[in-house]
Amino acid sequence: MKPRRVGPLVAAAVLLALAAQGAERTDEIVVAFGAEPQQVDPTRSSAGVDGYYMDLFYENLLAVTPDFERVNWLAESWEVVDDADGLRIAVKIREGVTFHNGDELTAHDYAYAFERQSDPTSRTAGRLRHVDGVRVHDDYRFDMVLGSPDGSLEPLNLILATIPRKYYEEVGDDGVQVHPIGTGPWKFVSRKVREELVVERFEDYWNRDAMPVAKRLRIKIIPEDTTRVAAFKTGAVDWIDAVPPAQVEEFEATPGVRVASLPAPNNLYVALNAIDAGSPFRFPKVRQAAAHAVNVDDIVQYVLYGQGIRTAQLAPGTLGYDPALKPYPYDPARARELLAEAGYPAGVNVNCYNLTTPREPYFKEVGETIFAYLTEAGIRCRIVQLEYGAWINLGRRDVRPHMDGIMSTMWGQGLPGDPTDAWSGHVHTTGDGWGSYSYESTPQLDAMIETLRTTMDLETRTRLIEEIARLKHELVAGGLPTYRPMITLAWREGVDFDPWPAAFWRSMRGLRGAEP
Amino acid sequence: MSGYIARRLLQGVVAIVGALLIVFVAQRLSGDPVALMLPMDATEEDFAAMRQALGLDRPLPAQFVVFIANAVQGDFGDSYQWQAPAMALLLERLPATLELALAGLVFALLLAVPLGVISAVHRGGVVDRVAKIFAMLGQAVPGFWIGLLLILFIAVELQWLPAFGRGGLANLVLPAIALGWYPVAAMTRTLRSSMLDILDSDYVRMERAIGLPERWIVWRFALRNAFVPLVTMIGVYFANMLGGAFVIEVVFAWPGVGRAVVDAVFARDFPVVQAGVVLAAVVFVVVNLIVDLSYGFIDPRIRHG
Amino acid sequence: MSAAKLLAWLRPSKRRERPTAREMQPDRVAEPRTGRLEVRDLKTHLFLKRGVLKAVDGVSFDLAARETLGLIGESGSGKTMTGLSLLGLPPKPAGRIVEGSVKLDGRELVGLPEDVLVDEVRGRQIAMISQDPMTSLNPVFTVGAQVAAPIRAHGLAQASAALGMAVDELDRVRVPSARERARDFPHQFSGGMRQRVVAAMAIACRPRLLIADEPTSALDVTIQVQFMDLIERLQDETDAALLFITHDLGVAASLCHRIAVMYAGRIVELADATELYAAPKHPYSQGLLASVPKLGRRGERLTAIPGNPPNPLDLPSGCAFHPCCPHATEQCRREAPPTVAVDGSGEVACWLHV
Amino acid sequence: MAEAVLPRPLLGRLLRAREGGFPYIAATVLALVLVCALLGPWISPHDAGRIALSEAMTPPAWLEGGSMSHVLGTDNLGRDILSRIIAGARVSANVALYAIVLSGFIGAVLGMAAGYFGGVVDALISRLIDVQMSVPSIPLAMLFAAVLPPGEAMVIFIIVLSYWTWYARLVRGEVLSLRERDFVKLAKVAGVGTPTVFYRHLAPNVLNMLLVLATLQFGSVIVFEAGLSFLGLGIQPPNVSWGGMLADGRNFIEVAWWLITMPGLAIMAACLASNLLGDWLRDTLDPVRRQL
Repeated sequence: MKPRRVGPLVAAAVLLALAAQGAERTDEIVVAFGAEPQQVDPTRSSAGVDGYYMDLFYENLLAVTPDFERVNWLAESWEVVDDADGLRIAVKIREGVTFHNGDELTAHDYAYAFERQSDPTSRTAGRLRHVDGVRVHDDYRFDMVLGSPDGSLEPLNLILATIPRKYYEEVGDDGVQVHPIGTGPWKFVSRKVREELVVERFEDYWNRDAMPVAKRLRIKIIPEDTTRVAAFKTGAVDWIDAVPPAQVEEFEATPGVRVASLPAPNNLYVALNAIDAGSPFRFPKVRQAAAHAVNVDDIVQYVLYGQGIRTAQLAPGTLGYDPALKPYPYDPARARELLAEAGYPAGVNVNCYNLTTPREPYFKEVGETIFAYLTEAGIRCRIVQLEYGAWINLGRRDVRPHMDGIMSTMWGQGLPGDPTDAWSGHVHTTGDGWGSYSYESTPQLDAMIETLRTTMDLETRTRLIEEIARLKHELVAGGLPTYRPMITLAWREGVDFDPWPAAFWRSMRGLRGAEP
Repeated sequence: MSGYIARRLLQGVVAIVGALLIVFVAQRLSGDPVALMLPMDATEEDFAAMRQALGLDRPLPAQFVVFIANAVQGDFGDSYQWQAPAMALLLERLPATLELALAGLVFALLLAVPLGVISAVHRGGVVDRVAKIFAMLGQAVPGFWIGLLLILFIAVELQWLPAFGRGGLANLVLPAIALGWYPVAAMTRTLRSSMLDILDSDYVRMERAIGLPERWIVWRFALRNAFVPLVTMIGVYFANMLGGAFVIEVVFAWPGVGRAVVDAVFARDFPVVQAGVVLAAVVFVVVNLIVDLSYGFIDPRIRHG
Repeated sequence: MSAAKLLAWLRPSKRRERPTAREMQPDRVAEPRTGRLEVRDLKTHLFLKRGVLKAVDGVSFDLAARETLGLIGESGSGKTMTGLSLLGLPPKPAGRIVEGSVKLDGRELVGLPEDVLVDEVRGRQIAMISQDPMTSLNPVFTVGAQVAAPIRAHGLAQASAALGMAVDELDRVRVPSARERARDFPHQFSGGMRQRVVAAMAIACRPRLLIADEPTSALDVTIQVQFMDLIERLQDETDAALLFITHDLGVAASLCHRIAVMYAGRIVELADATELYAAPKHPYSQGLLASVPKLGRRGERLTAIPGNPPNPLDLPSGCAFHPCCPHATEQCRREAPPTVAVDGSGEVACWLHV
Repeated sequence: MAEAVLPRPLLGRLLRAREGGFPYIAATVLALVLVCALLGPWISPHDAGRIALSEAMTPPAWLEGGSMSHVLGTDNLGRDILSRIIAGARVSANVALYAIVLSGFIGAVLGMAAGYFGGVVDALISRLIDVQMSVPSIPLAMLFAAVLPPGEAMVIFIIVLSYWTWYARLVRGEVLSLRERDFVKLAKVAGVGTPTVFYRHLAPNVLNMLLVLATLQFGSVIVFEAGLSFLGLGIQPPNVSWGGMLADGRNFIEVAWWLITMPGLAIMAACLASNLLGDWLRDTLDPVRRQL
């Protein structure tokens, strides 16, 4: 006797039928990000990824155009003044700019932003160490009073965040996290952490030229590459970031799909411990050997499918970028020679710490490959995988365990970049710049970086950066630069997207709804 | 029955306290627990303040008492990543995870019940053999792999079902299959063997002898008996489902507890990890309690016993 | 104690007469019930890994309405298998009816399709009361539902009406306060009460033939007696024929009109109860009777028979009983005896009587 | 009821014959895994860690563009997949063996103690089992992954932590019933010391069941390890594990299906084999409890 139950079959059929309906389109555009910020308060920013949302809501005094040109944005004008009143940056802001809640932006808001950002609990406090305070003249004019010259402020777009003081004081820190308010092109609508963020166009946005076209954005958070790509292919989302490099070619060949590969705001390098007494990397020759040992070009070509820009020191678009500076050529024989000259004819054994963050495409594989090349040339790696949290602990100074060998790492800066802050961190012996920590101690470089830090004249700065880069390159000091990753965005035809480089694309200004 | 419930409740409480102890011990394993709780650029003062706040300057048993006292109130500290109470963050996501686990269970039952019953009725038949192979494969193939293949074929190639996220019923199908995949095997086999016993029992012989149709006997009378051992399994496998859901959530971008905890592990957001483990234990204990109580509805001997 | 004395003691003072027509409950079945069962040369074999077990090996007998036939023999002699074969329910997957005919009111049952057997025969025309009341009821359903199940299955009534009829049936088998108890589960009943429930299930659709398979072997002696009374009355009330399977000679004697003695899958002797007890013809029957101790004694293996019971998978040649038979001859070893009529209504399968 | 041998189609009879017989294929697969584990470096065609970028993503030999020097193809770094599967067998077998032996040992000792002594000991151990069982193993693994250095030792630790309860429960139940058997009672009455009773009477009886469970769990441990590695919490490169290969390959599932298929198949084969062999062992050692 055959059981005649069809219940399960019917249920399955119903499920399938429901599924077939698919997502319905409205005039909102659905986009997918691979990562999500933890902060939506620009005065509490702690990691690069925080910019993902902040760029939607907040703006700075200065901004960068798609052509890497720095322009005044909320600042109508600014200048460095050094007179009887002391050294300061005098800023005049635009009039008639309103926050999403209707409050007008005034100079007092910047004084409040400084108060928050210079608080020791804020991660930006270090970047403001040369700024003594903000002096407000009237609603639209204020001075950033400098204790000593600081050349890194301009590249940071004058660093001060544009936040509504009244609102902040009203709702407190928690309130800001729940509902961020800025002057930016997008207004916060709703957010489900780890799921989605919904924003809509800010109709009273001051800059008509940079007004978004789309009415609403629904931003999905999909960290898993495969899943994000699948969401795009099934039409559930119209725009994704971080197309896996291996699939860029396929995306490019897909009709109806547009892609743009842009330089990401990160510079990758391999940190070498050049300070410990027992470390072989104290010797420049060993560091040079390492530089000769790794075939970064092949890594970019094969591991990254071309999605990377080889760097000798700095990447194009960074202040002081010197096209004449060429990377060390891949030459394992020369590497072995150099090792022998340094007194290690039998090679060396080192611990190699591999960061396995999903934040940069194939970062883990790149690390493995680099370490394999090094091993081949006699710098024999004992690979230790580090996920992000452990990596941060290892990188943290004066916290055990100590980074005693080689570590894959990165430093980031917007575009156009300026290395001052980063080099203060990982090239200067005791520097307290943003980002990575230093395993380097070269007095000459220390002196040059200190000078750079306090130089505000652009021309001088550029020359100084070039000089430092050359010396750094020659000594392979402060680590071995490898490449700047490219990030590939994809969107479907019918969605009009104008990709701005650098972090800017995540402000999604260039995103327009399709013409009907 | 009420004595039984009380005993089970007590066992549940003991289990949860045990889980808390494990969490507490794990925290000590790391050396300085504060190092895990503070962001990378915390200062020495931050460390001292945190130590004092957590009572880490006190002896261990006292610390455990404080830990338990806080835990009972659901306080595992703030997530440093999200600057919000860790448990609250997870509780927000609990419905999503339960929904997924439940869907996985429903899928597993939808497949296991017919397979198990038909295998038992037609022992050695085609279905039995297919089910046997299926069961073996089910246990040998990781669910997340199935998940990836499902995304690839069903969602991307065929475009039948959405690939990711939480939403309508359609969004549930693929993750539920990936999650329910594993228990199908065990459930089918349990059901099959208990059905075999039952179909060979005196009362089924009696039911046959008085002319009840085989369809009734199998699907109405015997199946209900066979559910008793199956329900036990559901309790056991729910733990696996919860654990499995942690992995499947990552694959399908499911906004549940598991994904939050995985993220927290990588960010060294220890309060969230702790809260996640305790939450999993609590859910497991509660589910098993419900399962135990539901025996009564299936098997009257327990209800009256 | 002599056999005659024993018999006198065993038998109820009033020897049961052949059933007379008596007023009945309004019959649920419209067709006339004569309930004549004719079994001819029935063979049910079990195909096991180790070989073929001829559990029923050519059984023939007749049974009239309101008549009670006792089927006695040791365990393994094929009694239960005979009962199951009548229902078309040899144990699966090993068992199969390989030969023979079972006719109820002239209708051939062997070879009927399974669904016809289910719809029209089992429970409806033939029902069985199984051995162990403790395990014969489904533990997770109320007894009401279980008694109602055959009524619903055979289309005699729908859900709630069937439940009402089930209560009537429970009443009929003397379950006290049946209406309330119908909602109880089997584990809330005593063994004797459970057996009554089983009986209620069996008679719920008024079968013409009731097979009772050692229905009292698991019960206490006092309960046994009560239950036997109940069976008798049920049979009277429903005019059914009764095939009573037992190894308990005492019980059989008190209840049955005729008795068939089974050995190794065959009926070796069939006779009126009185005749059989008075003068058993087959040596096996003689041994059996000689060994009867007293009422209620549950002896599985009756001690007076010499030798071991035969290996069912490897039966001796000729007459299966010959290795244990005091009168065995060369012919017994070579050739199975035919069944022959002997004086009176009896028949016997033994070379001594050919 | 006894098994039936109704006349069956020839194929059916063949299958049945094999069902009861020794599972040659399964045993071969498991033996292969063990051989790879022992002789890996000597039989593998390439160094499992050797990166050859220009040979990246070579498809398996039977596909267009494949080459015989990489029979199962290469991964995104040009590493030979066959060699990596062989190397992975070593790690998988290592983890599985250590984890199973340790959890089996701990579980058996605690289970025997609980079953044999009963009373407070039993209550304590049983509660411990309850506690352990009520913390699902994946979240537990995450907890320890957050505090312990990742790697083989951690994976083994976590597996032991989650798996010992299976052995403990099984052994406890068995000992509980053995304890009531005559030969154990006699031994006790005769004044045989507890260790001897354990060693001579309980251990051998329990050993069979342990062997069956251990064989069955071999595959389950491999799958568990793959899950951990998939989350990035398991075996860490440069050590190769099948789970890790799956995790690495999942980003390329649409580009190079073999990256994820080959290790997936290896897991499947090893796990299936261990299940089949375990079933056979159970049927052979303990035919009474076939339905277990």
